[in-house]
Amino acid sequence: MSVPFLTLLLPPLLAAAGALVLPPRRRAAGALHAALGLVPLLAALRLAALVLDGWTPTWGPTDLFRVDALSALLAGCVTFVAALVALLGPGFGREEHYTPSQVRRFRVFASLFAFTMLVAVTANNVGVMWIAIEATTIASAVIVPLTVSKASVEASWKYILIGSVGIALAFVGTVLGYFDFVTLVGRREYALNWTVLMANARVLHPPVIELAFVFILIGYGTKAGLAPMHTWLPDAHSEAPSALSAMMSGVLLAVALYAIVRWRAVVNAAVGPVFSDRLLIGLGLLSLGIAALSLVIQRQYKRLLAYSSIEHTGLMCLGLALGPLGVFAAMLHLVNHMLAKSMMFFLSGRILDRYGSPEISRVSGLLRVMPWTGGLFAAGMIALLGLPPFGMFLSKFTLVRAGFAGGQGWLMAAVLALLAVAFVSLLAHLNRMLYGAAPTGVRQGEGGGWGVVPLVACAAALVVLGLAVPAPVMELLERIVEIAGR
Amino acid sequence: MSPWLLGPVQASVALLLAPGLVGAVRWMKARLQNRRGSPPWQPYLELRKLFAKEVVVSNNASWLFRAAPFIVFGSTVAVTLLVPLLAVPLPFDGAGDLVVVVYLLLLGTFFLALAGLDPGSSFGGMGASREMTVAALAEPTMALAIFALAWGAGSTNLGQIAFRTLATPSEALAPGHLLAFAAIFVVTLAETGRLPVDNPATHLELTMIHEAMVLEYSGRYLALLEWAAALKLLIFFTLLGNLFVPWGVAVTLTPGALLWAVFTLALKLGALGGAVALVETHIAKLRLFRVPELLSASFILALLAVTASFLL
Amino acid sequence: MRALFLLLVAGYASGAAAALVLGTGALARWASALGAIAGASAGLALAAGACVWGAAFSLDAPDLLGVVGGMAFRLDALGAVFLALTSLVAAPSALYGAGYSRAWDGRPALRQVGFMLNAFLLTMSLVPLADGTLTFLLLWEGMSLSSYFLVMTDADKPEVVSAGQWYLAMTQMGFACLLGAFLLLQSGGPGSFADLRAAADALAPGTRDMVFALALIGFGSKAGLIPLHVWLPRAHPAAPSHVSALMSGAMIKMGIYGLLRVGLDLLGGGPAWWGGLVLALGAVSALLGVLYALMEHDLKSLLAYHSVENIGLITIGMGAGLLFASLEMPAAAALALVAALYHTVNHAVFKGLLFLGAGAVLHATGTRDMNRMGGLIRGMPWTAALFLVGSVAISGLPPLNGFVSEWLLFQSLLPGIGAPSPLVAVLMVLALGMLALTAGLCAACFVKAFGITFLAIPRSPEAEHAHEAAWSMRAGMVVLAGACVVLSVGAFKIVPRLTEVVAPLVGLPVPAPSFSVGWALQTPGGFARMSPTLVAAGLGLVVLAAWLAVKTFASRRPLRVGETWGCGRVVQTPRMEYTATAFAEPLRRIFAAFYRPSEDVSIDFHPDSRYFVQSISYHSAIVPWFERYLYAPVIARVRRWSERVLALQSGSAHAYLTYLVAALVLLLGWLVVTGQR
Amino acid sequence: MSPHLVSQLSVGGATLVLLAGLMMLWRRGVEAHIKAFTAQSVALAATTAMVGWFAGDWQLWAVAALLLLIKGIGIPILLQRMARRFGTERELEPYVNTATSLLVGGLLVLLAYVVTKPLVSVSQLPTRTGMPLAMGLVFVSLFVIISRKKALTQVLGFLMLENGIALLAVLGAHGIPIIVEIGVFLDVLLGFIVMQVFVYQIHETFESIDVEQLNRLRE
Repeated sequence: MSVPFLTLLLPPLLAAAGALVLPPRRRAAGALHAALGLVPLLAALRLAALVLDGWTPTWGPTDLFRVDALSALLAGCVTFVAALVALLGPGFGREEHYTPSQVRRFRVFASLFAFTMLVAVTANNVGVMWIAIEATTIASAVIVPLTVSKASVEASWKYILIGSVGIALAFVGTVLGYFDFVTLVGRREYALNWTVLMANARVLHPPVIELAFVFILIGYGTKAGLAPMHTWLPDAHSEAPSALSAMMSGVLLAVALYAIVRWRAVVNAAVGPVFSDRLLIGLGLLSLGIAALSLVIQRQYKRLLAYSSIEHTGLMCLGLALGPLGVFAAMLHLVNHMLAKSMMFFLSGRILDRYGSPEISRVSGLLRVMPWTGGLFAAGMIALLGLPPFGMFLSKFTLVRAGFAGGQGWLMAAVLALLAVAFVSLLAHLNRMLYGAAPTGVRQGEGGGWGVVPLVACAAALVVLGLAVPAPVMELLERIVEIAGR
Repeated sequence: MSPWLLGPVQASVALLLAPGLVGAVRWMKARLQNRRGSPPWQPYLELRKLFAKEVVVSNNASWLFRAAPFIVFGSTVAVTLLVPLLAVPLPFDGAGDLVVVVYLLLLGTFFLALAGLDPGSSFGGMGASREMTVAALAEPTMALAIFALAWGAGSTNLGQIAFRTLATPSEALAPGHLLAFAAIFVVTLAETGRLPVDNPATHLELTMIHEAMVLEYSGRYLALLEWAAALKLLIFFTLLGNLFVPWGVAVTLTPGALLWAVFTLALKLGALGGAVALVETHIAKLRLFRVPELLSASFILALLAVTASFLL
Repeated sequence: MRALFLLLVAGYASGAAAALVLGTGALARWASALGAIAGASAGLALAAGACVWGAAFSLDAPDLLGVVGGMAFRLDALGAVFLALTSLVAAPSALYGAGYSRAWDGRPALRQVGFMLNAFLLTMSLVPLADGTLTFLLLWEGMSLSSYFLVMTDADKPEVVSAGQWYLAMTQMGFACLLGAFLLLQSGGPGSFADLRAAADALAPGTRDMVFALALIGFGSKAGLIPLHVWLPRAHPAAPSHVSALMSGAMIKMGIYGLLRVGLDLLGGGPAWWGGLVLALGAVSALLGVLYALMEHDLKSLLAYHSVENIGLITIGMGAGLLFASLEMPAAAALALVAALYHTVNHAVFKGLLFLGAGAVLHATGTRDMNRMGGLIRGMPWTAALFLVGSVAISGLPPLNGFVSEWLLFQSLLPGIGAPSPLVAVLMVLALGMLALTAGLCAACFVKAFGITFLAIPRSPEAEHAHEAAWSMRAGMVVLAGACVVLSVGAFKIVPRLTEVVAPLVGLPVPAPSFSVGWALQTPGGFARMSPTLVAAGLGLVVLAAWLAVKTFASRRPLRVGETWGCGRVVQTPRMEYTATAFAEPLRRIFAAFYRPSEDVSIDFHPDSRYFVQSISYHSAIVPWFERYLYAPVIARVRRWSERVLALQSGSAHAYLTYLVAALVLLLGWLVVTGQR
Repeated sequence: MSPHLVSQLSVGGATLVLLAGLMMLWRRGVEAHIKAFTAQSVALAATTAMVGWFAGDWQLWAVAALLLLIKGIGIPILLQRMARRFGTERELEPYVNTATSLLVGGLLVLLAYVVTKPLVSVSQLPTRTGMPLAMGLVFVSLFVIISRKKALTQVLGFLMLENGIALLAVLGAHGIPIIVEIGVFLDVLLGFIVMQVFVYQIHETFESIDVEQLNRLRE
């Protein structure tokens, strides 16, 4: 049973070690790095297949690692984006302006970043999950200022400070949860295992577990970019190298949300859904509101995408609180958002390399200058706007349907209004980049052509999720609803 | 005489009477202004002359310029088949009602305006613009006046309205009818280009609306248009006469009744022509942008007519 | 029937594929056009099957979009009318498009136009067939998105991009309302329309009103009702002409279809204020639409505003229908709805024709500004004649179909005057007045549109050298012009069909009272009879007789061509002609209270004497009420909120940490407070 | 060791730790802050050892030793090096003057008491009485991070926050499982090292470690 776990967790470590040892410029190093990036993706798919066959593979002392449907889905997302980063990250494109040492530093810490996220997602032990998420902050913070500038240093300092403080509060919550369990059952080695907590959830004391959940929500909410703890996100994502911001926006927010879902299951089992729903709806609506309104006046496209991430995370958080169908929609939205947002950040990386300026006003005529990148950028925009044929239309529709079914009519009205505001602003900003005449002095033509191929795969996946969600994914999502949806 | 023959008879009677009516109105107006005036049958002479004269067409004009007179003349003659000129059981009553009459006249105005624009002279443009403005503003009044009449008579078909007023004489003096009569009288002045709205007698650029559109025409086309204008005046007078005061209209299709109908029709036309002549001698021409006030006054009259008709 | 459905989907799909694959030459243009025509004819056959022979058709595809209950299609009489209408406009437009899109040969835009046109036609044809919430909304969004891309074909002009943004933003607002309406109606239950009908009766009156209000906003914004019409005069002129013909002809009708489907079919009618509100909105849209159209001198935005006007007329009919249905007057309601449906079909045909004509003019002269056209009738005789047919039809003048549906509208308002409650009577009288005024102004507007564009002296070199449109463009227009005549002459056959469509909606027994007797149309209770066939025949006969009489009796002297009379000046120049702005000037002055025109005249005199003028430039603009007083304040307020929210991101790390801790303290406080109880 | 004595000792230890925290609010110089932090870490290690001795659990002894080694000695040495490096900068006036800081500190401790009331009532362990003080330290350290302008002081605030949580774990549940304990130590150490690197970077690019100047990224 240990083989899938090893093939999942080891390759990133090996990649990190390889990047340290091998000189980054050589093609062989790049190829090895890419190969090591793909292996965990296959492992994750293997694990998902196992889960679908009814297994819940566990591994390690006091079954430290356990993969159920939720973990399998998140592992799949993490490995997919990690593979993309390995393929398209710094050190590959011809228009590269990173020095070899920067490339090496990026590859080492990006692999570690992927490793920590994988551990966080597969850990059964809630304490280990916290440690892994704290480690993700540290690993990613190192490579936010890849090119040292006043802005990137400032962004990285705020990222590490707010991130660490937030995570510390999450640890307070974890300790309180453990404290509540210990006072009832006594100290056990496996006490912090999620399965054990779930089994004994009914026995926990309501006031203590509620207090713990408040800390958990504030802590992991900071990492998930929920308002009002979202302030680090626009700075970090706009200053970090695009590959890293793709990873952060795409999956790091999802991993933090995963942690909240895990604890929410425990709290719901102990106290019933009303308490956690009210908190999640509050924070979700606040994030949606702040993000949607912030989108109206934006000057830089990477910050625009960052705020859009806050908006979608707020939407997912809201979805979690709308009953089983809501959880289903939120998880589907999570996958869609991961695909769309990582694609958009990789594309913005290419645009930044070509146009040289992060300002929206300085980028125009994208469809004419880089037809493939422009086309995919437009497709990504339409996906983020939630229009068919892309997946987000379906997940948004199901989410709003869950809301109306749960009788939250007025809440859904507010959500739809805010989504409309976000829709108009996102459309206006990105249209200004796509159309119009190309500025003088910008080289025409696609440049590193094959770099776009994996992104086309992303777009294709989004269309598939939009028209007919494949059966295995459906099955996985239904399993998740059983785990986290009650 | 079979009902289907009544149509062409009515049309020919209308065609014969129309120029005479215009001549009579001009003659009466001259007499009121202490002038000898041209004899009432002068228009017949004009038509005969125009049909014989040579046609001069502008080099800017297109085929529409030459087709418009026929469409205008045709649509006006078609209306005479629907209007209860002589007898009430109209053969084509099923084919068209009062709304069709109004819209056929609007079709005529539409093509006349286009013909006015075609030669590209500023007079034609001005005439067309003002004619369409007046026609557009007159539409709501006609609509409401029709419905005031129709509501009282239980149908918008003209034969039915005339028949109902004949059957119940008290209807004729109902307030709804009187208000509708006044409203349609004002619209007649506007539509047929009589004095307060447009001066039929002069060619002064500032005042003419109808004349400006036919300025470019000559020869047989001008004859057709003049004849159509006269016919339009006759139709409006017939509407005023035979719908509101239908006595004298033949109910059975015997030659005696028809002759009597022609006589009473001539009498009514004379009376209405005298009324118009009186109005024209006492009122000066309104400035174009005061015409909408006149038409809105008639709209209010029609509105009151409708409310009066369904309130009582 | 299923084969026809598959042929429809296959036709459009093959057209779309052809546009993508076959490069950017004539082959691609024709292949995609033929695909579209095949799809359209299949659609027409399908509709005819359902409408005329009453063959039922339904198809469930549970695996497609399985996650949310799968897609379901069902064709009933109401859907068949709109499918027929879409296909009737789609075939000629596609034929026309083949010739018209030569302008994009060799450019990627041709692929975009070809593909998106077929996608747009496919989604639009399937909308009336949708039988489930998700199917309907997905196709609805697909239709809006594909038409957005069609509007954005030549997106290098900034006003086209802003038009596209206005369009997609407004459509999205509408979609949000529709989403709310359908999901409120569904309230958690399964999504098929049959279930919705069942659920509708169980709904509380408050929810029903909310559902109807949301549906009215959603469908009203797609149809272009005032005040949700702002995107229409921006998007239609920006789109290629055959696309504007489709959007004006068929797409905005989907708004009408939606209202009928939700208002009458799903909700089964409602209180009187529903009908009253719709009637009022229709009357206002009609009048304001034509008033705005009068002031336009861009041919395509003039036609776009006329779409708003005609949608207003249709909505008057629909409002009257809803009102009568709620006042238990089924026959009057049926007549009103038949009038509305008939005008929907008529408008699709003649508006399509007019837009294709405008496209031909734009293609020939390269400009849309009427003040630079004139005298095109010489260079483009076919287009001029066909545009004239369209103008006569849209102005509601007798021989053509516009008159028939406007006559029906008039007659359908009449029973309302005798309605029990005085408020309804007053509303009907006012609607009647506004309807008549709109008809009059529409005639005036189209005298301006046709006269200034086609007649008199060309005002610019492009107008002078205008050449006739390609044969495929003319063929498209001829088909539509023929349809105008057939729809008028064949009215007595069409009205009974429409009555069968409308009867179930207002609860009339199936063998519904047909509103036609022999060749004439008859309103309920024999109130009024009119036979469009006889009127057209009679008019033709009389005109022919007059022509023959004149030919035989009048003099046979040859026609002499001379100079236009101009009080003795030397030469007739185009500057002496009336322009579009001048033509509409009296009406601008009469309706000044509404327009509030601002005119600025700048005269620069001859250098050496004040009495000689070198040039005068005259510019007048009217107040855009809705943009300035409804949309601008909303946008400004959202921007102000945005600035306030962005102040949160002040840049100081301490502030950020304070937010975090404040959130923690607040939640703890809330926990402690709720903990007490 | 009678339970009563243990609760006495644990409250005493917790008070010592909290007092060291409050020292940060009171004193202004960086060296004083580092000395306070070191004292706090030593007190924390002692308390952990005491509880470990009472519960007879060897893991707590190991934790106490680790605490002493890393937080008592290792980190203060690094901090001293940083202080010498940036010590020359003039002292910055914090957002809140000392009097109000102490007042707010007191209020936060009160809030901690209110918040941890349900915890104390639920637990049967003798060391439960010290828990409100641990939670108080958590809130005080949060306030330190917010109110102090120097990056170095913010790092110290973060380290104190970790101490507060460790104390809470020890008093509340006699320490958490050893794997997690080691992981937490590793995280804290790595986190500190990365923060240290960033402080050097800030100093390099901004010529001072005043976080006030980091306000370039707006909107």
